[in-house]
Amino acid sequence: MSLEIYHETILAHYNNPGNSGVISDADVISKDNNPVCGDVVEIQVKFNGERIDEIKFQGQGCAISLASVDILIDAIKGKTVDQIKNFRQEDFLKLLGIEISPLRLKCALLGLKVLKTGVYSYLDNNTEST
Amino acid sequence: MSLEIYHETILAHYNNPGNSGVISDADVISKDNNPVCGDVVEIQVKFNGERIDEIKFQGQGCAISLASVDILIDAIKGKTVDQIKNFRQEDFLKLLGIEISPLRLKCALLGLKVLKTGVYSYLDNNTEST
Amino acid sequence: MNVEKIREDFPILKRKINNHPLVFLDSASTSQKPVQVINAIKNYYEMNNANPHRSIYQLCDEATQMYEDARKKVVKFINARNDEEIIFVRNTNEAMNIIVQSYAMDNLKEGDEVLLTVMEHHANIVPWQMLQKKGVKIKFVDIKDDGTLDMDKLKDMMSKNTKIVSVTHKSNVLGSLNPINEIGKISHDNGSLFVVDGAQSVPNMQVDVNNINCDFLAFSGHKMLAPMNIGVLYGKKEILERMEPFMRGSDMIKEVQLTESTWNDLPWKFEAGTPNVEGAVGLSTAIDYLEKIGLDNVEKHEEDLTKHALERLRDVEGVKILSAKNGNGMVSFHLSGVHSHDIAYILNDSGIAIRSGHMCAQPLMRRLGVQSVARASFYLYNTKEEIDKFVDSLENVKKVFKK
Amino acid sequence: MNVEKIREDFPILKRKINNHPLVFLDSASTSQKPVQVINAIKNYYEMNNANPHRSIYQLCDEATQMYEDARKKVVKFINARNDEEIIFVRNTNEAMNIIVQSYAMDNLKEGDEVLLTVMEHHANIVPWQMLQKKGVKIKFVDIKDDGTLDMDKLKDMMSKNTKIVSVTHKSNVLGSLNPINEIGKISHDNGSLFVVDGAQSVPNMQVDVNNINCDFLAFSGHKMLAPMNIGVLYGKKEILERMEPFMRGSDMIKEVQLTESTWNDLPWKFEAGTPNVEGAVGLSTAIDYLEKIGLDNVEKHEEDLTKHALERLRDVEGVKILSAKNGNGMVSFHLSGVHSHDIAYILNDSGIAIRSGHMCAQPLMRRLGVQSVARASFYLYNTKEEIDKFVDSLENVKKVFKK
Ligand SMILES: Cc1ncc(COP(=O)(O)O)c(C=O)c1O
Ligand SMILES: Cc1ncc(COP(=O)(O)O)c(C=O)c1O
Repeated sequence: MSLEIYHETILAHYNNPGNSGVISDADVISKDNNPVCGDVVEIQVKFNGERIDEIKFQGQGCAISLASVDILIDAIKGKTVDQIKNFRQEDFLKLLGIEISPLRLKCALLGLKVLKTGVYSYLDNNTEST
Repeated sequence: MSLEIYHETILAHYNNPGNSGVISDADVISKDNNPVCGDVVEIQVKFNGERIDEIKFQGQGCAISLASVDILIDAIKGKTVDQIKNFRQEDFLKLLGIEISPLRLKCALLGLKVLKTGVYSYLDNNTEST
Repeated sequence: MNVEKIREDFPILKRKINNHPLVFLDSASTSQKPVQVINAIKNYYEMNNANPHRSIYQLCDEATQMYEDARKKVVKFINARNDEEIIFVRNTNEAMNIIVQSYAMDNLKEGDEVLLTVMEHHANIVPWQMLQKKGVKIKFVDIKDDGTLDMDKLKDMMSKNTKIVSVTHKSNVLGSLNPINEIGKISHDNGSLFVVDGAQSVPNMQVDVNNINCDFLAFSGHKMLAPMNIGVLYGKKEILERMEPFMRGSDMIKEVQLTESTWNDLPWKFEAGTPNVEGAVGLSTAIDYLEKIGLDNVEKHEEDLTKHALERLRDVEGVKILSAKNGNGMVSFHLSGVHSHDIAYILNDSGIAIRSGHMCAQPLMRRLGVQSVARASFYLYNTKEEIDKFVDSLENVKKVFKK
Repeated sequence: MNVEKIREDFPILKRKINNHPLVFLDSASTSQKPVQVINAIKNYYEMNNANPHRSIYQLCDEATQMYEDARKKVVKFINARNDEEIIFVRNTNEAMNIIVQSYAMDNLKEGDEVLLTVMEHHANIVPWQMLQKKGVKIKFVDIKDDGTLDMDKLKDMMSKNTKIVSVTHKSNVLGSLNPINEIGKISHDNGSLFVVDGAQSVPNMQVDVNNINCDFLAFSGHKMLAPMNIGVLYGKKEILERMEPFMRGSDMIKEVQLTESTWNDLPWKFEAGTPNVEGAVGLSTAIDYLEKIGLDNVEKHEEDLTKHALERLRDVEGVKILSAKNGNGMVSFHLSGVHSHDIAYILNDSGIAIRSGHMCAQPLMRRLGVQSVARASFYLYNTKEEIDKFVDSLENVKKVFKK
């Protein structure tokens, strides 16, 4: 464990999250929390068919969890549902570029968990209605 | 712990319990068991006013618990309710004349517990009816 | 398997009782602990102790990791699918209470039936009796006169009302292994849930939940070299997910509002409050120890000892063997005219520890027509010489009772 | 009280974290263990281990004796009347579940009320919520702005429907001691049952159930030098006697028939299955340790440390203290612009262990208007130098976050 996880990029995203906000006509709102610390992340997504059209988040939490979700959103904007399904934890951690200790893994991965839950529920609803 | 607890008297009472049996018109029937081993002792008593008139027991258990209750009955036959109330564990253990390890204490004292419960319930009923 | 070397790992075996070396023949009640497990506990408290899951500092990280690694160890040990299926409990009794109080209470209704066997331990009887107040019927499959489960009766007693079948894998009195795969298949074909009490089997043979295909399995660490107060409830994820928590409070929640709360994910939903990291670490070390020796070897060793004990006991006048024909790992017996407690007490004088009493199996005692039994049980650290000493010492019992 | 000498008893304090000596300021979560307790566990497994109550041989005798002696130790420690009032549990959470599930569920009915406070730990909230399905109302007494319990509101909220009042003796966030004797008197005058969560008070002050006159008291051994997974539910005998058991199974029974069972005497009625002798022995040793030092001295030492910490923290820009005016043994705080997890993580870099998060007290977090807090808590082995190091290191946090 070391303080390198607080590198410039993380702090920048934490202090000025570009993807923070809400979407008035979101297709999916997904929310979860980390029961250990109480961190909460909510992601709102608007789809354009199979593709993410717009995506925003709101959250309360530590620098790692909030910066992570902001970085995540930058990375998956405009991607298709299939691409997100195939986007693995390892891929995301590589993208973050920091070594995360086990207890902070949940912080770093909370956003991804919320995103995937949201996408799956969108798929479920879509499959049901067709 | 030693084998001295199996002295002649104990074995004699175990092999030939003089007070084993039932009383057809008993005033009190009291029964309990030792949950550790399952030993069961039932004592039946017929009173003559304040005094024990007749007393018998039935039981299933180890040599110590069955011999103890037989010896106990010899000791308290003809005694009054008050005398039994005042008859303490220590008195009885002295009477047995053996050193009992903690786990066998429950064996040795099962009969006394059943007797006292019986006497108290007799007293309760008697008090209520007067 | 080098028993002498194994014995060196168990400090308590050096103990003297009344100037005799301890001969511990009561491992089916609780096993002794190897120095590896004792040291694992010591090291945990000397190096890593913290309340897991709750904070962000290094000790907490380590304690959390050790606790969850122990869970993963159990997953592999019984071949479960994943961590979510392994709930740490205090002992088999608690596991059974979770099944009854958090599953059966909510899912069974008047007229439903639960099928048990007469050879069950109280832990697999008394919790189920709670269901009777809902009008659920508890039924007991009998044993045959050779001490094995009567499978014909079991099949006969299965009906469309049988919602749960709960059976011990191995009897703690008869030593018999029940045909658990067959019972599982019959249960599932009948649409019944299948619960296995593994308290006596998991310590000394390979138990594979995937192979058995049970819906729940319960066992206790203390009978398999681990510390007291750690045990396991395995449950299929689909079932655990549908269940309400048993205990409520901290750690098992996701969010607490004044008047409602949401539950944490599996397995933590069933683990309220500060968990037993020490116990989990101890259990993990115990599993390592058993796997290093090989559970097949442990089982084989117990078979050898049981065979030897039976051969020797057969020659003792007045001894009646009560174990089942296919019994293993223990011998339960009766000595004519002497209560089991007196046997145990007199053997103790020579340093020999055996169990006496009703074995927490009163219904089976009644079925066998006895009030209590004496039981010698064997584990990886026992030897034939110990069994000889035990059998020889029965003569002392007879001497005292002049039989 | 010689803190340096005490520190030598705690092996873990020799640990280095990132080349810094460990500064453990999270004892309110779980305490570290002295070598005396660790050795007691080791000795138990090396010398006396057996399944208590069940058999007749010497180890069993010893294990039973040690287990029941530990109970007697607890009787004296909290000044209960006798052994029957002391039930060994896993932790405070379990104790609360017994009270709720075995007492309140059976005795409260629609329209009845349970009075809690907003400062309760989840362990004293979530179990009570189960009663809501019976139409029982859960009400929460607020705190005043200085962090102390609002006694006027408490009195106002008492009504003829208030059947149970359950309050923490000491808050695990605010550090405040509630006026427990007064609350007890108000409760009993109102005919309400009075339950005390002693998880934070019993470890560091003399708690006397006879003096408090509570009906139930719950606490956890692991917060007071004892091993994990041993705790105590104290209950008045008259009440415990009227209660149904919580867990069912072996050891808690007197007699088992196929379709009915009778319960064992107190306290065993509430202890199903193989008990935690190790834990009881550890708890007994921990009590000896605390009593040798004197709980008054422990309390005084924590007062000194808390005072020192508050003085030092007041000078740190951006720090906001959230503990109560009369808080003791801990400081909870907030650092502007930095989440508590980030504080804890950065302090860990210098070997300092503090707690961060919602403290298992989400309702209180909401009341305080925060999402999480940082908490440093103190115990008999902490020093002023450690507190200085902790406060100094907050500068590192600010440096990282450029505050
Ligand atoms: C006030 C209070 N109550 C209850 C608990 C729960 O204790 P445990 O986790 O040992 O059940 C705690 C500690 O976390 C506490 O601080
Ligand atoms: C078959 C069986 N089931 C259940 C138990 C109960 O185990 P525990 O006391 O650890 O809950 C035992 C052991 O006593 C047992 O032999």
